[in-house]
Amino acid sequence: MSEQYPALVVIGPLLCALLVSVAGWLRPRLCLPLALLGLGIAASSSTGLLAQVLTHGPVTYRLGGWAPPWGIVYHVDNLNAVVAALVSWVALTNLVASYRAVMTDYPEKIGPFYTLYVLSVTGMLGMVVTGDAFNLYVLLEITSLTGYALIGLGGGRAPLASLNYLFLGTIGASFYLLGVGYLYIVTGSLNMADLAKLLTPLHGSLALLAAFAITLVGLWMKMAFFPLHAWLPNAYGFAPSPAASLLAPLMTKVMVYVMIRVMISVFTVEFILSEVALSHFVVWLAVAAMVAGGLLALGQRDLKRMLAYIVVAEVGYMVGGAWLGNKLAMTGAILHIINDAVMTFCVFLAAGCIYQKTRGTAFEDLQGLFKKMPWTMTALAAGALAMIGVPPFCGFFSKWYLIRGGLEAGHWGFVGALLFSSLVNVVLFFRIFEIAFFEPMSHGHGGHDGHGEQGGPVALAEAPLSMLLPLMAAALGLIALGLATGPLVEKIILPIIPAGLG
Amino acid sequence: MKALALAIVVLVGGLLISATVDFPDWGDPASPAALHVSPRYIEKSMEETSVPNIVTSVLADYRGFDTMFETTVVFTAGVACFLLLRRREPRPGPSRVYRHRASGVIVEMSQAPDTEPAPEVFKRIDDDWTPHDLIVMNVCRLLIPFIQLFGLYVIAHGHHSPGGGFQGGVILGASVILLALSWDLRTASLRMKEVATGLMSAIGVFIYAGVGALALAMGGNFLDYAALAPILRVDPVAARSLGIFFVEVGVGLAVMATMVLIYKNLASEGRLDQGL
Amino acid sequence: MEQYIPLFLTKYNYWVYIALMMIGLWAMIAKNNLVKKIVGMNIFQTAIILFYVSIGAKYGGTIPIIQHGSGHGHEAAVRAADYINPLPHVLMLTAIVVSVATLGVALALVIKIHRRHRTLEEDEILEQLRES
Amino acid sequence: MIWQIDLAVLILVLICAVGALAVKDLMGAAILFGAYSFLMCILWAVMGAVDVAFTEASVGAGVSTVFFVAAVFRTSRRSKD
Repeated sequence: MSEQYPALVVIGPLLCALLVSVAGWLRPRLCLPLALLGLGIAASSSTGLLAQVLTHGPVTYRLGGWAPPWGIVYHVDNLNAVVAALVSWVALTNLVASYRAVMTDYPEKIGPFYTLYVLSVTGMLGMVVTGDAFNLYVLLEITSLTGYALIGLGGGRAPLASLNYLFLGTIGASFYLLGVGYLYIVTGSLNMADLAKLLTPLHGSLALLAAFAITLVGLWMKMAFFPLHAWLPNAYGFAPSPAASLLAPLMTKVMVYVMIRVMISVFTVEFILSEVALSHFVVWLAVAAMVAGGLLALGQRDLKRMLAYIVVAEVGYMVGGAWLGNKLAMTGAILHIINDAVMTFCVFLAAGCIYQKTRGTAFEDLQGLFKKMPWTMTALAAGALAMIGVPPFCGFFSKWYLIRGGLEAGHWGFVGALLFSSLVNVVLFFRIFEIAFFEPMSHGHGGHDGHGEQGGPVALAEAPLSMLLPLMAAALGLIALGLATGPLVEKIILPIIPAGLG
Repeated sequence: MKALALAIVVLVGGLLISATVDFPDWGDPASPAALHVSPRYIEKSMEETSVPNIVTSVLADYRGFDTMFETTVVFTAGVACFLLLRRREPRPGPSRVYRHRASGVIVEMSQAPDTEPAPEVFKRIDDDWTPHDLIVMNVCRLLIPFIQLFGLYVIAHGHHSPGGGFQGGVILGASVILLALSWDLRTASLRMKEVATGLMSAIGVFIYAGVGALALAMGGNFLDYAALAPILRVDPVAARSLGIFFVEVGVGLAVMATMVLIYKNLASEGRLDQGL
Repeated sequence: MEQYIPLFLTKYNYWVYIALMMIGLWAMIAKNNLVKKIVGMNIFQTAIILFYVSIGAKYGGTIPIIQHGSGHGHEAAVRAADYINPLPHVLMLTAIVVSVATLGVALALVIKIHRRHRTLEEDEILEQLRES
Repeated sequence: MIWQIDLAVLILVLICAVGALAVKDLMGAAILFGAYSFLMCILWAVMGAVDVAFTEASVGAGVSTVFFVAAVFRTSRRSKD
């Protein structure tokens, strides 16, 4: 069975998503168990796959039994395997955490909701393990379509935000498709490994450079890299919280993974190092992303939107690290994919817990929450400390690698922006804690009279246990990941950093 | 905004056009795309899958995994439309319009009755009233069976001629949509209920993925139809040909049901009571 | 001037697809009406499909369906140069289906937006949101 | 493939694309978009991509146009640009 793991990672959740859809029409109560089953298969087989890759080296799986480049293959090395395991475990935890919110908010539509949820995860996992450039596009579209629907489900401004995301996302995916077309016309192949071989003699040609530029712009649009980030704050800010805590941690990280995969496995490091002007430009864009993301986050008056802008800044960390062009920075970027997924998941899930109780995440809704929801706020604090980069938490270690990479490259702008962004995170989160900790419960805000007795003792109103336990797991995961940094880097990340990097 | 858009468009267009200089000429038989991967498909398709239409063999076999997810994309769109639009509360406004079948007189009931009047005497018509057109309705009624027959032919004959699951499925779906357009949405819904469309779209994709999983269970790789040869009692090449046929049927079913589902939700704003 | 004429004749297909794509992209960014943006999006996607199909075109090739009788081993073998490259066609079948799926979701979102704002003009919607 | 036919259809495609975006009535835009898809389908048939042309004829010119008409019918036909 173990040689079938790469297929099971994708097929398990796909088949279960279809069963969830059938159950949604006939027996809605079976939806959640089936969805859990699907993601459970994905999580266990991706963990098995990771173990297998670590012991036996990269795995290649031929779908339909056809050899590459004619058929589609899955090529799984350490990087894919670890990202696949990350995606499936985060999605599974979020599924457990979000079931209460789904039951209360969309009781009639749990069937379609869970179908799309599981399909979205299927698409992400497929994107992570695939070794075929066109197959990646199809899976990207599945993830995007489910994302549009899950975001557009929210009330208020959510449909408009989702439609804007759809427009920009379609432009992004189409640019990626066009880039693949440019590669296809000059090489005649779609398989990533085969492309890397065929592209080497073409280095320096204009068509290749154009293909690279278009592909990157397409991916950047999907990951909300700075000048192309306009869709993200609204989309994630107005999305229903179960969808936000699935998409915000995973979607951007998976796209950063795809970018790194395209950089090192299709265009190869030699090509990227030869385009000095381009990589310089991209690192400066990343600097702009960190600074702008931080500054825009300062202007927000809503927890979810503030977190969405922090995601924009975090994307800058990873893209900048990937483009600095040395081993330390690349290690930092890959490590940050893992860490940032868990950190973002933790804070968005905490925001979801708060929303579940207060029905709002504007700053005035947060008053007195430390007394009302002590556990949730502790987890939020853990996420915040990780995002700021305080040592026992995982965020510190990836930032440490990134800063060392920046110093080695002599790029002071990048180092400065990273420190600046961490400082902004300090301000942002301490402002939240000040509101949640010190300010009294009712304040007579504008029309908010009749808010309860003035200054009375605040009753404990913690989120339900089904949300709290996954949240605690995520918060503990932050520390565990931080403590496991050493083996993670040694065993998993270093072997896949291409030797060509300085 | 317009100036920005123009700047972006000129920039991207300039980049794309300048890169065409390095491209092979249009229609060049010696271009890399014509020489690297595709010759194998053309030369071996008959031998390996016994399917003369190379597009079908590449679509459903060599790159069958893409096609499975392509079907999933369609399924996703159907579920997404349902999730976004479907709502149960009835249309506001109490009045309903009926046509007396025998005389053709139109009656508007300002107070909606609790029970519908006998359907064989009174026929309910949409609020957006269109004249009762005998020619359109009967011509469409006559045409629809033939359209459906053609759709089935396209699905089944995809091995030998252009066509296959997608095209056939869309044609079958279009026949139901034509019924909804020429008669009304309620008539079409009687023929194909909402639950049926939802289930069929899931089952269609399930047939595709299930054939793949069956191959996996039989000891081959996922979607390796040749592994089905022992169950089908044929040689591996014929098993590939049959496997392609099975998945095409699945694709056709899923696409037909999804097209109908999307149309119904769009045309009735998710109420499924009356269409265009 | 004269050296550009052969260049035009061998590449004009690519140029038209770029022109179409830019029309679509421009509409997606600059148009104010949401349905118009969706029309632009579809034009944009179709232009990319056109590009792929032109990659597959081959002078001297026929449609990629093997004539009956050939390719069965005994008779003359099938020659790749006689048939148009089928791979781009396969990819584009997928792309067409993806574009219709995106269209369906986009129109569903438009109807949902119209339900709430009673208009399809982006500036009017933004104005309503600013007032509220 | 006769390049004169190809070029003529390409120009018609461009005209339909611009027309679909320029016309003020959204129903008109939907119909022009259908015409655009159909011309595309002819273009692909000329290039020998019969399967793609078949799909575009059924999906692009057929079902897509119906979806557009349905959505426009349920929202509004008015467009300022």
